[in-house]
Amino acid sequence: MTLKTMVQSLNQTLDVLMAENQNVILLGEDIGKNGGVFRVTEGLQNKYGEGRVLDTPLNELGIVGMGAGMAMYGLRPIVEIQFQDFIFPAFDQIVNQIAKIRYRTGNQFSVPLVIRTPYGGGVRGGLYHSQSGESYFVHTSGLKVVTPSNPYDAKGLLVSSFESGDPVIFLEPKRVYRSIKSEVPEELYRIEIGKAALLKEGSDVTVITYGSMVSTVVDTITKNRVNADVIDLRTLLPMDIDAIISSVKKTGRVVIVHEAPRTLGMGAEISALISERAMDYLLAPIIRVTGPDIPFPYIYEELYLPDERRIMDAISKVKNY
Amino acid sequence: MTLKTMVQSLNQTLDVLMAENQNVILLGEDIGKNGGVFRVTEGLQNKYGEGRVLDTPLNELGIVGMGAGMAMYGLRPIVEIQFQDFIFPAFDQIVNQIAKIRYRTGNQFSVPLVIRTPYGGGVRGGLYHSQSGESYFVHTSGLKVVTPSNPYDAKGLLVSSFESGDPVIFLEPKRVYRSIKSEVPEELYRIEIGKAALLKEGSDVTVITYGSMVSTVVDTITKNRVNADVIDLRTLLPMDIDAIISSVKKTGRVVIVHEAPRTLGMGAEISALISERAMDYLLAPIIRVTGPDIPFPYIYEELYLPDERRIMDAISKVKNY
Amino acid sequence: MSPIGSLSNDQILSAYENAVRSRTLDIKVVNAQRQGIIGFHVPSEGQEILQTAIGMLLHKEDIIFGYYRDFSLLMKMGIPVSKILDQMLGNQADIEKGRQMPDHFSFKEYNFSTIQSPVGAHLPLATGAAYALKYRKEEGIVVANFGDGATSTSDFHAAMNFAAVFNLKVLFICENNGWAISLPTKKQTVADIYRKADAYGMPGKRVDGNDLISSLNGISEAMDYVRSGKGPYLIEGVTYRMGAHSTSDDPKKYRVDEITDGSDNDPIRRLEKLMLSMGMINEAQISEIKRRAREEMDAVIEERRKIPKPEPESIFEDLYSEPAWIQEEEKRSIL
Amino acid sequence: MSPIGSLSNDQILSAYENAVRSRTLDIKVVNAQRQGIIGFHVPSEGQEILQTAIGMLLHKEDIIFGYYRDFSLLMKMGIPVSKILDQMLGNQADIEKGRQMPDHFSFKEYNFSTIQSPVGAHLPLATGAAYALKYRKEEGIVVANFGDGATSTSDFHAAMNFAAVFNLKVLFICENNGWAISLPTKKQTVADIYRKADAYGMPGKRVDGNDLISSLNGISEAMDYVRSGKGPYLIEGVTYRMGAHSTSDDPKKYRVDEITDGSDNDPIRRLEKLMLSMGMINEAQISEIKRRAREEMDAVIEERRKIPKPEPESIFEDLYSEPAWIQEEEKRSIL
Ligand SMILES: Cc1ncc(C[n+]2csc(CCOP(=O)(O)OP(=O)(O)O)c2C)c(N)n1
Ligand SMILES: Cc1ncc(C[n+]2csc(CCOP(=O)(O)OP(=O)(O)O)c2C)c(N)n1
Ligand SMILES: [Mg+2]
Ligand SMILES: [Mg+2]
Repeated sequence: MTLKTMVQSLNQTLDVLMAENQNVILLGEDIGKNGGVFRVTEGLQNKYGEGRVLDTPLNELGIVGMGAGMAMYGLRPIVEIQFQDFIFPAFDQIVNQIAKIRYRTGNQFSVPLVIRTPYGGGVRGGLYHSQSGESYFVHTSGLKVVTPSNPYDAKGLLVSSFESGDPVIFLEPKRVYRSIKSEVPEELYRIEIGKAALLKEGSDVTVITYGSMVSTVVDTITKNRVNADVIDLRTLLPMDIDAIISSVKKTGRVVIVHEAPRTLGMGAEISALISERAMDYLLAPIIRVTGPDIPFPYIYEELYLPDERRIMDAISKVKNY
Repeated sequence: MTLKTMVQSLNQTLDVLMAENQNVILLGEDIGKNGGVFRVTEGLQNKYGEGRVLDTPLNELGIVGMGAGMAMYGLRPIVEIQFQDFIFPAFDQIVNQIAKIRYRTGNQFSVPLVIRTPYGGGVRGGLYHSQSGESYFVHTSGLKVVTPSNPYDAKGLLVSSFESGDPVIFLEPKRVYRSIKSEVPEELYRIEIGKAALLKEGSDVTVITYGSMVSTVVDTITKNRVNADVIDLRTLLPMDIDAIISSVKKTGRVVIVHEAPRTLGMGAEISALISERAMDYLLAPIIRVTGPDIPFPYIYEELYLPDERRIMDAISKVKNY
Repeated sequence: MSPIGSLSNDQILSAYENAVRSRTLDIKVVNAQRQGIIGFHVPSEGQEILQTAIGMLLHKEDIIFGYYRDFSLLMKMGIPVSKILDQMLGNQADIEKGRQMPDHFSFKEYNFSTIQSPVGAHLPLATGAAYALKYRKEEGIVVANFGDGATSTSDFHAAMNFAAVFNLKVLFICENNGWAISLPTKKQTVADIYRKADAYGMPGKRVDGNDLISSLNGISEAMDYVRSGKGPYLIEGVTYRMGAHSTSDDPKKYRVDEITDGSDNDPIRRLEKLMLSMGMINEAQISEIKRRAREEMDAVIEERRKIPKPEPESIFEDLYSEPAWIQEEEKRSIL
Repeated sequence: MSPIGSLSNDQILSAYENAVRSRTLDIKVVNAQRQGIIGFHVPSEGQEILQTAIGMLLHKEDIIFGYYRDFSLLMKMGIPVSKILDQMLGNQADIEKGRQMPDHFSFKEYNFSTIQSPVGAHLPLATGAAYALKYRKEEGIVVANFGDGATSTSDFHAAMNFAAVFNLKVLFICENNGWAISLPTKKQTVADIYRKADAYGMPGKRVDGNDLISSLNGISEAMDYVRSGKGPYLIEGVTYRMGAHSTSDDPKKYRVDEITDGSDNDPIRRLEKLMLSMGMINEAQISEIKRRAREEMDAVIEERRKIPKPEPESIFEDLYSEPAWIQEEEKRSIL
């Protein structure tokens, strides 16, 4: 076991998956010699050849569509979209093709395709290198949506995504790529899709978050000694409804934290699910701490991202309600 | 004043807008001689010429992008996407271009572009002629999203959308195109963007809906003599938060009805907004009656669409809670 | 090496019969649609010969990415009319379980992939399938059919370029029927469609898709090229949509028919005349073939329409490899 | 009618100066990025001559849809270096209010449209702008620049086809610098880029983008064609990205430089040698021009970096024609 960044963890996971299964093919822009602009695929083309690590032309629709065709016909592609902001040209392939192919063929075909893509802000990337578009995918049944918050989970979730048999949007929080290290075993292990992690246990409030915001939330809770359940969702579609509801029934107070814009962000669905199921347990309104409904600006990204002050404000509000 | 279907109302509105403003240009697939596959643009090319009613090649990205360029440079395009299901190839132009151009240029450019498109099921259209994709747009700040439920509103909302100065996704419930007639004045009038309509007043429960589900909801409420506030949102982005909250404060019970899939459907945002603001007024859980999270199947569309039984079940549940 | 020299009378006759059976099924289905038996249809009337030619040249292991207007191709591939009708009726025997509109077929067993409505969206999938063949060094090529309208889509552009860059065995066949709903091809694009191959560094060729021999010649040349591993190829088959775009369409709004059923330029009539002139067939035999086709189609429609619908709960299946709680919960609340 | 015959020494000298100033600014900005003064940069080193040629041939009323690597073009269009730097610094004088990454300019006042990051996405907008010109019967054409990588995008395909079908005055100029980040052009597409015009029925032409005269000749011929209303035109300017893709890129991972600063095939050096051979300039004058450029750029950077950032609340502005409650509420909760 060694300490690894998320980039290293993902790179090593891809390496093992490729070594174990000849049918694993990587495709994306600049993933070959260049190793991906974030270096997640570094060294893999060298090791497995140009036939297994494909540098594609600049067309995301083509990347996803070609990956989907490979997956339908027995290969096990793992696609990289260079930034999540650039996935939208492939949106029709995602919504109208890969999410619907198993259903429309009556289970004759499936699309076991993993689409990896870095998302989120905080790297001075402005409007087009900062977006958190998870809602667009979570609203699309037929997909699974996964996002790890640390190097250990990244590996376990990537392996499970790969083995899930369905198309998975695998969102990598780019701000966390190199900022956290954790112990990552060399061999493959799994973290179940659809299961959240309870990172901290407490009785005053339930704080629900995922991906890029997890470390901010954990730091805030620790530093301020909040007696909170902290839930890292890990899978956004399907969400771990049981973990959410059982914590809410215990604490009666909920704060949801994400970086994506508020309107129809994940917080909306979480809030609605809780209202439907655990209304009578609630001691305070469900509060969302999120990015605002504006494009992600180049300056003042620290204002865009939820931070300690905003998270603590929300926690105080629900605690003192 | 004459009785008109929604198709006739929209057609007549486009006609007047074109007559009054030389800069109005229509573009889309089959909208010229053919008058659009639903006949909304019937006769307009004949009247205004091929220079103002453009039959485009088969590329939605091209249609939206060209419309956006026209709008940036002084024309007033109104675009038709033949079915909302086919808007996804243009998704990048919508999310990354038209929604962000005013913002990114510091207000140097704006994109006063209306994108009209028929949406929703109930016409035996299967997976690809039935989708209700409003969530994808409502999550995208910089857009406005509007959906009329009847021929009268269709005109007033289309005029306001046209005049709003911003990109508007104008969702036309195709099931309602010819099924309802209303009195529609010949001259232009406006229905304010962002304002809901209170279609019925009552004190037991608030039923919130919009677009294609409005007539089902109203019929159900009337037939079953439910003492309900019925809110037709009319604008989905930005929603009329005041109308929602003041009704909820009165009734304390909420049922939200839409045809789009439940997960991150509009109901999620409405539920979350209410939880944040009016929690203490709630006498029962907020219930969503929606389409399920599956592709829209060709058979059994009557099971997909919310109907009287499911709406009344939800109303009973909140009333008897 | 072109197969035409070696084309037997039997092969021509069977091509003819395929076209007639397809035309007949088209007409019967349009009638069934008017009677409310079938919900919708996109007829392939006028495109039978081109599609039949494609079907004749396929190898068993070839993978087909067809589109919604490929009746004659499906039939020539040996897919039973009963299975075609089961899909169109959305009955319990439909392998797609009634989920898709008529004409949106998927027959994995026959190597016929899966049809979606968004025009052109299957083309990128075709490149992936071809990559799978190449990677596993398997026999066979991928044949991808589409309309003239589809050449304007983003999917076409991506697929053509990827196929060329990765040197894939994809034969792209544009069934240029002159129209995309109401838009004539000359307003779809200024270029000749086969010239679009230039943009991707691949060969392109136009064939008379209403003529069996021209179609077979051009397509077999292209297939030889693709099979030999030289790369992808674009065929433009010039044909003609004789009828409406679909049963929802009224072509009188935008055009006058140029080719009508049985007229001299009807591709089936053209083949008939060739066969008559070659003495391969006489008018009585023609009538007999047509009569048999009508009988066959009437019988199959009668038989298949009796099959009941799938069970209601089936619409909640097959979304994922395993059911998820969201759909299970929704199923319980709806049923 | 080509303008080259009538090209004066002054024009050549001013082209040269523009290229030198642009190269100098590039180098200074890369340094500023290393010092943390500027966040990011996409250098146009190597592409100065092609871009300068485009700028020389523009008319005042032409509308430019450039891309992120168009420093020399912006400068030749007369956009002050101070305004360029304001955008890159995201300061209070930035007309975009600091919202975009460096190099994502919008200068409506100068008829320079607006740059986004998604490659190629401006091209469909260019067709709309051209339609506006056509519809209002206004003077001017639209010039749309983009890289070789952009030719693979869906946006390119849509825009080329729409421009041709609607016979619009758009001059498409591909600045083929040999690379799309790490992908060499030959892996981007098998075809010659100028041949992509064939697919849309428009003329295409390749020019040596590292040579001023070849660039001016080819582009002016294309502009004449477009201005006369014959339709759109595709120019491929073959040039070379001398440095990294951006300040975040490490080109050593994937290539060895073929053209370096000041080497014989550096396009600026080529122009210098031409001018020297024509006796238009001597080495001392060259040094003086370069020195002045360095001084100019140092001074402007020093001046502009002192300007403070926009106010925090400004990030909540300009989303709609009028503020909406959602953003107003979020602003209150965040500030
Ligand atoms: C992306 C998309 N846009 C629009 C439509 C609506 N539509 C269905 S068929 C069609 C025309 C297709 O023309 P072509 O490709 O020539 O095929 P044909 O129907 O003539 O065989 C259109 C516009 C669609 N299905 N998909
Ligand atoms: C749609 C999209 N996909 C990916 C990227 C990431 N990206 C930025 S620049 C670039 C290469 C562009 O190459 P080219 O068009 O040749 O322009 P150049 O940078 O060489 O001038 C890529 C892949 C992007 N910006 N947009
Ligand atoms: Mg056609
Ligand atoms: Mg390049």
